[in-house]
Amino acid sequence: MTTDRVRLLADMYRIRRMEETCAELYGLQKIRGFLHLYIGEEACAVGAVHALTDDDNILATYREHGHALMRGVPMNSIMAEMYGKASGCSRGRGGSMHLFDSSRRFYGGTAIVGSGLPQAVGLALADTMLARPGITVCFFGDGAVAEGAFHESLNLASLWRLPVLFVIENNLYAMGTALSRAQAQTDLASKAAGYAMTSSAADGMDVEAVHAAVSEAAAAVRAGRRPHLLELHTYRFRAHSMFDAELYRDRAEVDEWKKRDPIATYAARLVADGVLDKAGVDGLDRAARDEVTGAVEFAEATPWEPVADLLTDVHTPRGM
Amino acid sequence: MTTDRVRLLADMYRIRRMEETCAELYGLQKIRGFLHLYIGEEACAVGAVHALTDDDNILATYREHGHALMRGVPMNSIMAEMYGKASGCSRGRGGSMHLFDSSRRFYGGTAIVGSGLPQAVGLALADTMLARPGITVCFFGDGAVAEGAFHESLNLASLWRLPVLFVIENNLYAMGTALSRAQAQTDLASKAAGYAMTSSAADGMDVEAVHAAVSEAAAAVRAGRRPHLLELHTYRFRAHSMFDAELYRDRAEVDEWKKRDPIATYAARLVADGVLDKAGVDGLDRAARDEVTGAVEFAEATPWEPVADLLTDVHTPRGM
Amino acid sequence: MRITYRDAMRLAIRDALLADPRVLLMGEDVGLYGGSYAVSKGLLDEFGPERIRDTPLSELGFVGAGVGAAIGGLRPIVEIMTCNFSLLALDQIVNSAALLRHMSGGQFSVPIVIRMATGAGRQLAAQHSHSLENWYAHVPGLRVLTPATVADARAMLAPALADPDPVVIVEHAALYNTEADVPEGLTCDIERAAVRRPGSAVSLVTYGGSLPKVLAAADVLAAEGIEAEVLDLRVLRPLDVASVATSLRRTHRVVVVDEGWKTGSLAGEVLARIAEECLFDLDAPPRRVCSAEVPIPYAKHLEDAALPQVEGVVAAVHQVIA
Amino acid sequence: MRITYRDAMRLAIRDALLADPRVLLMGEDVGLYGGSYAVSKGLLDEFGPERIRDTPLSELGFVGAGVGAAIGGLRPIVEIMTCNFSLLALDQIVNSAALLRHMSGGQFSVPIVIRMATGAGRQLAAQHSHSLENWYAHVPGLRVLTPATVADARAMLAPALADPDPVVIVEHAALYNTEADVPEGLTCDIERAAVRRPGSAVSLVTYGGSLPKVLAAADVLAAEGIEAEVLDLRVLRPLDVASVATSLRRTHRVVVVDEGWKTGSLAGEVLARIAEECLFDLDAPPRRVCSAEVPIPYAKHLEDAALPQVEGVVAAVHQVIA
Ligand SMILES: Cc1ncc(C[n+]2csc(CCOP(=O)(O)OP(=O)(O)O)c2C)c(N)n1
Ligand SMILES: Cc1ncc(C[n+]2csc(CCOP(=O)(O)OP(=O)(O)O)c2C)c(N)n1
Ligand SMILES: [Mg+2]
Ligand SMILES: [Mg+2]
Repeated sequence: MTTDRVRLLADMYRIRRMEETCAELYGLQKIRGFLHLYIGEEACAVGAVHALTDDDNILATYREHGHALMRGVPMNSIMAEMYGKASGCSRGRGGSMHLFDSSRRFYGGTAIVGSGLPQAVGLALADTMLARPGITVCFFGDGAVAEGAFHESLNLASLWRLPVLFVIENNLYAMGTALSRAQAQTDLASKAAGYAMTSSAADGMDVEAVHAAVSEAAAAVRAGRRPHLLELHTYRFRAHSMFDAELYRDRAEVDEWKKRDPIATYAARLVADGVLDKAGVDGLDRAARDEVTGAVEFAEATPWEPVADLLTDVHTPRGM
Repeated sequence: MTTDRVRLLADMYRIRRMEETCAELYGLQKIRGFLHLYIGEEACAVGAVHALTDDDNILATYREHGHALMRGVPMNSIMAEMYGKASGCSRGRGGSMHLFDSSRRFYGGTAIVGSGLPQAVGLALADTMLARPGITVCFFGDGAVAEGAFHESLNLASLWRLPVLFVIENNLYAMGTALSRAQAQTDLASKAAGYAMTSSAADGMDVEAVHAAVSEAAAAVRAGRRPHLLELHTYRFRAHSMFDAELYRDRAEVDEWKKRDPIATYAARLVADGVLDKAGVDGLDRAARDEVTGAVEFAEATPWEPVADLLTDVHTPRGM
Repeated sequence: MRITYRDAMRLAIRDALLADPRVLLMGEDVGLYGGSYAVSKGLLDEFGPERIRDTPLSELGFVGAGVGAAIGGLRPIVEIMTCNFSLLALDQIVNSAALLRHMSGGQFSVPIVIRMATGAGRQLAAQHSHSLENWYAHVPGLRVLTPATVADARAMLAPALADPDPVVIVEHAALYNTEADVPEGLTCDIERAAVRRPGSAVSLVTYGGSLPKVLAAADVLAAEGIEAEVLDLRVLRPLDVASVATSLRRTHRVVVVDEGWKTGSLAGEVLARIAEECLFDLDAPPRRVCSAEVPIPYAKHLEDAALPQVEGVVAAVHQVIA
Repeated sequence: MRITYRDAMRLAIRDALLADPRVLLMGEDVGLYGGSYAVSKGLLDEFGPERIRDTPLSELGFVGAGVGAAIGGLRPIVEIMTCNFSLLALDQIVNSAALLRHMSGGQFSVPIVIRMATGAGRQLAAQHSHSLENWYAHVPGLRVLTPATVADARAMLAPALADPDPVVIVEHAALYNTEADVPEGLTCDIERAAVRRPGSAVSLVTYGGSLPKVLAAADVLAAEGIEAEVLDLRVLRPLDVASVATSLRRTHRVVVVDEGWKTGSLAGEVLARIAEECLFDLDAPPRRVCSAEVPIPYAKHLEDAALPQVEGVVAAVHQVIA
């Protein structure tokens, strides 16, 4: 693979350490609202985004810190956004669930399950009609598959032959609802057939497997200007949000999945392959922690937006 | 087959003649609003409803005159409803698109494409929880398949193992939109796989084929208490509604389908099989025409609801 | 040039398509069928299926696609056949289109125009007869326009498309066949209400499909010697309260006519603004003429009774003048 | 017994399940998870998965299934996690549940209760902070209830379920942790507003999540010697206008507090009714304290500035009394 394996591991550390700190900051009430951690699923965003180009559009959900960071949104501005600061990537208006970055074609960050999918279709339509080369990659959860928006969007994308890569991050639960209690057909990739669309699946705990699957799928979408459905099998190690008592799953199941921790297993693999030694791994971890420390300092230090600005950006100032 | 073949033919005549008269009455402005004719598709409702029991629930669309009549709603009260008379089956409040009959488990008559499907799921849930024997049969068009409601409903019915028979009346068009311009996957029955549901298809221009297919499907739904998706291939001979200039299809295509007219072909078959002679066929036609004449007389003769009653039935009177 | 409201809408769309290659029209049956109200007839032939884009029956999906297309640099005009079906798409309109700019800290504007037919009066019964204008007018981030005249139908689309934020255009179905002479080069100020008839005895405030009824009522009143001023709100969000106040300060009496159900109506908002800002200018309690609180029935005599009518407007004026 | 609003809701649901085998609770995560606001915790164990029915993420589908179930003879309580997601289900609520009885000429009643959380104040940002009560209050065929007290949370569900027609119960998320002593055998009149504090200087009209803020404002005002009457509308449709008028005829001054965006708000409807029916009882222009016309921002100081607050209510009272 062309991508730097060390970079993949380093980026997973960056997400993990950032989110661990977010959880602490939530306890300290520095971060408020809903906070959905991606911990356990890092291989998905890291493997996927490393397989894309700057021309591609990305949409994600409220569990999008990792995707934003991978897309190049500076950790400082992500952290500041979670604080609600004007230096945040959404000027403090969005918070954890609404990270945006127009300069990097990162379209959020939505808190309505399924609402990104139709928009992905539209972005791909714009690229197509404006003859831009990019494809649109839309991440969403297994829970979103039950929404009508999934059905309508996949049909539209396939019917209109639009370059959308739909990526299901199937972590087996939608809040407290296990996949088998939400879906009559639990093989989610198989649903593509209903839309005459190609599909594939990959191990979402293995960053290289994700990278390979997304590379292949994205290449097909790019070349064929047709959509594709990719299912990543993954698992979240933490609660759904900070309010979740996790009554719906066994500790044992979580522990079983933790044995497949995407970071620990990949670090071990790189050591086994002689790519890194233990110190090298620790160095990546330390760099990630340092970056997080810097981001927190940045978030703490930058000022609050004046209340007088409340009504700005409801509408676009004329002349823009 | 156990059903009386003569009855099947007679019922198709009843629908045909009733609707032909409705079209005339529309020209005379006796019937107003939207009027969607079923002409050409009669074999679907006739074959299907004859395969059901009185315990079964039926839901249809705005193109539901045939289903209502087959369900036993008197032609008089259907015609009176189209006139807007209080003697109509919806007391003149609903009109052509909203025929209802609670005593016959006929749940309409809806003008929002796809909106009957979730309700069918709920009716089947009620039957199941209240240990009633019926199944719920929901008719809808090929156009409705693109709606999110289709997706959500099929998943729910399959997930919860509810006795719903979903019947697509695929007449190849949704208003002016040909199936291939609305669906990436035009084999509609195949969509059942996405919901781990069984499916089948039948010739919707052949009343006996429909009867057989619905009998088989209904028996499976009844016995297994699980849903099924049935696709009927049919065609409407008339415009979508009385406002449609039919710019989107060739006269030749319509003429080709008219060769398969469900009434003419079935009449010929019964004659060929010696079940009826020409006079017998004419007698059925005449009886249908007479029934229509009586229905128009009824609709003409019965009184308008007083305007003072406008606000009744917004809410249920207490004590009911 | 004498044209119908329908023609006016089509000409406006055509102009937009000619003027800007980023503009496209999408919706159910806008292409081959010519539009359910025949607004887009002929456009497919002229502009092709990419720019006159028929959609499947997927209101949530194609409105959301319109939102995405707008963010992505196109200028979509999305037609929802009627406001009744717009209920299926509200999530994309309200939770995405209206919020995105603010929620992203000003990074993404959503230059989408969403057109829909509204209203009752053609015996289409309860599911096809809503007037939900006040729902849309309630939502920050949207602009809501209700062309009531052929001229406004002709001239409102251009400024709506020039607006970098989402605009909802609500077209009363009963207006499509209305006709008028419309000059070339017409423009429209989509910030301001329009006085359709000057008068000093009473202010009749209305919009959309009710305007012709209100003008007819004004004629009846004029014959009685009562000169009513007719104000067409035209822009429901942001409401041009100043124009309402100006009229009221002259007439001291007001009747608001709105086809929405009375409770929770746009007319209610107008009365609230008047009470807040012009209370002591009122010489009589303001009145609303709205739809009865009933799902619109099919039967003609009942439908007529449920909707605002000329006689009801006249009667309300008599009340406020008595 | 001292309980929270959350407990009260749960006890009411439990009573309903015990009292009538046709009652079931359905919605996303109402079962194993215990409800997103923990309202239904424990009910799955007691009543099993048939009657405490977890649904997939399919708001349109499961609300429609609730409508069908109600027509079919059950008495479903359908929980939509929050009103923000109810936008996906509005077609079934408005175009079916609300219309069916009238449209069928009185044949089908739809005895469904739809519960949803509403409101802002917890930094959940724009897509999770709507107050759309006036949308629901606009629709004939619905009844809309907004329990603001623990007692009402405890007592409103039974009459809502006894109502043969669709009822929407909107629960402000900020109320779930409020506590109160609630007696046994409580009942609630779901036709009438409730005076929460008698007073004669000004009428403060409110509902739902704003009630605690308004009561706090009344305390501040009382300390200044201004005795405000606090009226909790409690039933948004049908509106108990008589109670508003009664209060106003005593106080002659009114401030309406409503977390909805001001334009098109329920508060606007209240002002309209007052202008229509009590114009000459007003000694000062009525005022509304509503949310600012902005998608609710995440940052706390901005969110606070966007929502009605105690100080704003006090200031508005000073205005109407000055
Ligand atoms: C339309 C809608 N319904 C409900 C919710 C509440 N909700 C937020 S996240 C969530 C679970 C989504 O699960 P999934 O799609 O699998 O994503 P995951 O959280 O597992 O990443 C739910 C029900 C919502 N935000 N939007
Ligand atoms: C949700 C919704 N969108 C659009 C319409 C307008 N409309 C009425 S019928 C129809 C076509 C439906 O086609 P299909 O489902 O195939 O049924 P058919 O008319 O062919 O029987 C359309 C678009 C509607 N009534 N409801
Ligand atoms: Mg999940
Ligand atoms: Mg069809």
